[in-house]
Amino acid sequence: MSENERNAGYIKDVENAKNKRYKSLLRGIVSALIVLVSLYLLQRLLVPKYVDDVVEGAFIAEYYGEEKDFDVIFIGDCEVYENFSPAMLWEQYGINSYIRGSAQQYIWQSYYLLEDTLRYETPDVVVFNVLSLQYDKAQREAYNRMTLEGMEWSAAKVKSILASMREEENFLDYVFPILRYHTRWSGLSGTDLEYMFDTKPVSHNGYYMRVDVKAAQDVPQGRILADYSFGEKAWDYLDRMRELCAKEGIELVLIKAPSLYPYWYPEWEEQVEEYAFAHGLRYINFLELGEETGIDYATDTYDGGLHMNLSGAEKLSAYFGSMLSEELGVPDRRKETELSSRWEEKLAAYEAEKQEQYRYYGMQP
Amino acid sequence: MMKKVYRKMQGKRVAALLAAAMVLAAGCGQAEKTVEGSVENIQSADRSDGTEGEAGQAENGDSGQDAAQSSEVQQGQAPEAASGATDGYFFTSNGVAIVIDADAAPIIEKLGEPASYFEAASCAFEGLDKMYTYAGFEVDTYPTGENDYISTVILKDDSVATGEGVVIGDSLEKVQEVYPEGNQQENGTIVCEKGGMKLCFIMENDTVKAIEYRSTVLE
Amino acid sequence: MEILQDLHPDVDFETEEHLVDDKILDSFDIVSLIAEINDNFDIAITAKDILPENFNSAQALYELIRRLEEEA
Amino acid sequence: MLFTSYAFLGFVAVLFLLYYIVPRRWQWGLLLGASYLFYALAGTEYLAYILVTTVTVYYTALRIERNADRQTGYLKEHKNELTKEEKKAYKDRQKSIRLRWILAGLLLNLGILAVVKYTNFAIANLNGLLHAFGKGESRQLSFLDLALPLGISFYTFQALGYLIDVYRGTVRAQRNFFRFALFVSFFPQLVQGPISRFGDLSQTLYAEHAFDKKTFSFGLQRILWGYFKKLVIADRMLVGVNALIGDPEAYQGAWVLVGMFFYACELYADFTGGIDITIGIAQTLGITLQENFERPFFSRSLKEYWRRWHITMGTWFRDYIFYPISVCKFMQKFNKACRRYLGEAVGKRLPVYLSSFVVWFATGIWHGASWNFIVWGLGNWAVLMVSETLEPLYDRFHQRFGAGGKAYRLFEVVRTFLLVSALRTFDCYRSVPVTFRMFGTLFTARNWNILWDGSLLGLGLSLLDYGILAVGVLMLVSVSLLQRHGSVRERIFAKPYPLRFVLWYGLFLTVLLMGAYGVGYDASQFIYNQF
Repeated sequence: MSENERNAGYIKDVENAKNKRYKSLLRGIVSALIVLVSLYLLQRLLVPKYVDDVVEGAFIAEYYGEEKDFDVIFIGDCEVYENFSPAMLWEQYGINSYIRGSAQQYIWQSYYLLEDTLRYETPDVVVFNVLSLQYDKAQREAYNRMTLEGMEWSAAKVKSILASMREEENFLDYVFPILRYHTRWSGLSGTDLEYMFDTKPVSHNGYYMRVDVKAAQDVPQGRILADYSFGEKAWDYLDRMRELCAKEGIELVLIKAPSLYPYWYPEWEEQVEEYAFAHGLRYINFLELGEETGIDYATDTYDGGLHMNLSGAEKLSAYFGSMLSEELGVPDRRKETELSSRWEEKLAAYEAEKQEQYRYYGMQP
Repeated sequence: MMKKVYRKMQGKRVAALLAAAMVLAAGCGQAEKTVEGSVENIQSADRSDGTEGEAGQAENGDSGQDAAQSSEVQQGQAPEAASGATDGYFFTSNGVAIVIDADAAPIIEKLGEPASYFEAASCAFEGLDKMYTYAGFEVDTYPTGENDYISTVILKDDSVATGEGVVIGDSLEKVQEVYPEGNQQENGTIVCEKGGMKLCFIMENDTVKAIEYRSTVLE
Repeated sequence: MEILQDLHPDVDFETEEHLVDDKILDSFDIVSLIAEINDNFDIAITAKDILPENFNSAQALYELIRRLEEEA
Repeated sequence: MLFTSYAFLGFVAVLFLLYYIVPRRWQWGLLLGASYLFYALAGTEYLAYILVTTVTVYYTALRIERNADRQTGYLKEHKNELTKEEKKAYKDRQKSIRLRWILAGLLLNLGILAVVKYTNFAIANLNGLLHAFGKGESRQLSFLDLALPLGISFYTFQALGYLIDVYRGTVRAQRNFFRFALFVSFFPQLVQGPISRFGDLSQTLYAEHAFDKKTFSFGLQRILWGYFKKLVIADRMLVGVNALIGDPEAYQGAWVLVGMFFYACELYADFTGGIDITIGIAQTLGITLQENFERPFFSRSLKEYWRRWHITMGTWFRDYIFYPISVCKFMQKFNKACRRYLGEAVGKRLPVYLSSFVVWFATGIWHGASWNFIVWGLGNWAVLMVSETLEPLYDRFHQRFGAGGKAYRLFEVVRTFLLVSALRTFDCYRSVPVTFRMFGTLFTARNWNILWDGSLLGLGLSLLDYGILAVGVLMLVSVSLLQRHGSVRERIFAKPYPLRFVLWYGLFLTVLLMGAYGVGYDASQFIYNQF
């Protein structure tokens, strides 16, 4: 073998080795891509879509698609998202409002939702419903999920997750929801495919509409508790909420919605009144304002006194709206053309769902 | 010389990195630890609930076989609703035993027409918690699958007594005498845990103010 | 050798070299074997001598016995 | 940290990364740190226990070896001056010193094990006795509240095995204390074994390991397979097992058979899966651990089964308990006496039976401090002895009927499986009377229809779950069948890359999607799975 041939062979070997390395690198990259893309698709497929069954899980996320310049923001549990109608507030008073409510939203979650909201806008008024003061720790993982998953990633979300997690939960399950929902493959339906990437609106500025009626009767008294004082954590977050609002120049309004159940104890009422008085906050207990609002528990609730139906929510909104504009000076913005045209569309959707529900429940509007 | 020092430095840096990473990994471990803690609790509960000698002695995850059982304990919390028998306390009204976590339908049927009935939808979920009020007591249920199970029995006045004869208005001493295993908690409530349920006496000024039988499945 | 043959009449101990590794001799066999050898040769095979390499073949076993006889 | 927690995966991932970044001579030090961190995370209060064992065994082994070395040196030096008798006397003297050391080491460490593991068992039995003799409630002793340190049975046995090996002179003592500490605490095997021998493990444990792609990926593959067994099969089956043993009154007759089968599969998948994870982790670190299983359910007899199930425990008991007892002087004498008075046939067997009784009693109580485990161990012993005694009969039977064909072998395998599973029910029901009663119901309940009338779906497992389990078990069986002809991973490795990728990624997705883990599988959450 001549020197040249040997060199050629050597070069060939080097090239082969190079080729091999190149090939295996390429192989690695392609494999990794396949893994990542397929895992992402799987995750999108497996997470619950909250579009037709349990729509409450979709509320929190809907906010991010909005033009965010609201004057009034509601935060809290079902006692806000079923009891106030932003559409009504707009129609009657020109108040541009949004409800950041979710099922059994705990007070620390409300607080972090407020922090989250302030990343985008600073409203004039924040309305918080005080029922959740009774909870000092998360009661159920499912509720945590519905509130937290919809949030966009931010420090507020991370803090909210850490404050909410129950013993059996894991932070990683929030980062990669596929770990939490991996068993859902056996229960997938067409909607999971249909709404894999987009979603459809399920609320009206955070309001959950129900038009059916179930009169309240036999609502039980609360059972006797050993201890009626609210927990430390709850108070702490109320303090933080108050301080944050004060810092940002936001008027914080505390309310108790007129739901008859869960029972609102006089001992609780006392504590909230004291707190509101001590810090000069406005506190409105709608349970005591039956006459002023005109709530009729025979016609204005859809589940026997727990939540308002459309009729109840509109009555409450009419009353609360006048208070907002007259006493708190929330502006009437109906003259803003761009905003008006946005609301034009929203009102149309609101009306359409109303009709649809009347038809569904076989009722006369 | 320089080189050696540099290497040493590098060594230190690696060590720091190592420590940091380990702490990181350890941090993730936190949540886990509490889970293990709860396993222990369940086991000790097991031991105290009166099972004889051998059964209560199960050790955790030590020998190979037990690796299986440690996870078993963890998941072994499924509701024992299936069978009617219970080791726990229960309330009896007119000869009907109202057992916590038992299938509600037959019991409610035997109890007859309630004085009042209320159902509470929970936010966002299907299924209803139901409350039946009778003379002197209330029975609450929770849904699982197709059926409802008893979650709570609340004694409302002194016309009814616990199976062991305590009524509302009795003194702290009497409760402690009848239920020596009862644990008094910070807020004064005396809790007797037995057979996967809790019997609670809510106290005020050392007198019984309310009595509740509670399921622990939902906690 | 006779002892071995007694234990497993079907095995050719002359040539077999993996008695233990191939699981022809199990622990019971080994124990009875030791009892017999200790008895016949008046030596003491102890637990520490029970290693596969000592029992894998008749030859190895023979060497073990010789070594122990020397030591005694 | 459970193997199935995210924290553990994170821990291992960080360790892998660091392991191949740090200078190689640090690798074993890193492992030691990781092992102690792992142990501390289980509970810092346990650290004292493992440290005491490590220190005492380390020191005792050194003393013993120094003595042995001195003896050799002395004899060599004075080779020509000493008479044979003097030599022997000197040897015996030294030997008794060593014996005292090892006894101290053994007693101390077994004592710790006994106290933490068996005190409450002893108290319970004592109370039972007191009660039986009518001393009443007043004299009842209260239980000690001792926490059982993680893996204490495993690391104690591993350390004592080393001590005995040093005493016998089969291994040299480890002089570096920290290296020895790693041998005792090596974290993957801390929880459930295998019980390694120093002679085996030390060969790879302290070595410097360069990253090798193939070894590493083989390790990962084994870990994945382990998780498949554990999460997809064992933990899913556990739901059914719990339902069955949770309410023995409700599940009698044919249910007992169902439970037997479920528990056998669950235990196999869980335990071998866990060992796969352990060995896999060690392999990714370049460390070779002893295999602990050799397709045990293919065994044709109980004896063979015990050679192939939990091998490292079996050999430990054999080498450190069975052999020493069997060949000790007393036994030899006993052997002779038996043969003289009872005749060759019986006399030869009796001593062996006696020493294996001790071994099986120990095996039983090692598994757990309760009577059901002891009965289980002795049950195994009884079956083994009976079949040993009847072996000549079997042989004749086999010869007469030419049994040796495939069908007969299959019959033997099935028989062994049933026997093992039946014995296992003692540790499943955890109570001896309940187990016997349940077996009784096999003949009285007559509820065979539950096998096909849909009752099986009432155990908390859906039809889909049964489907997954069936496919999973089938996979286990086929992989075991393939393993008879060599490594399955090697075989897959020989296939083209895309195929390999699909295979392993498919297995990963199976674990990810069908594994019984996370909040969705938490039993208390089952009720509310309403999404």
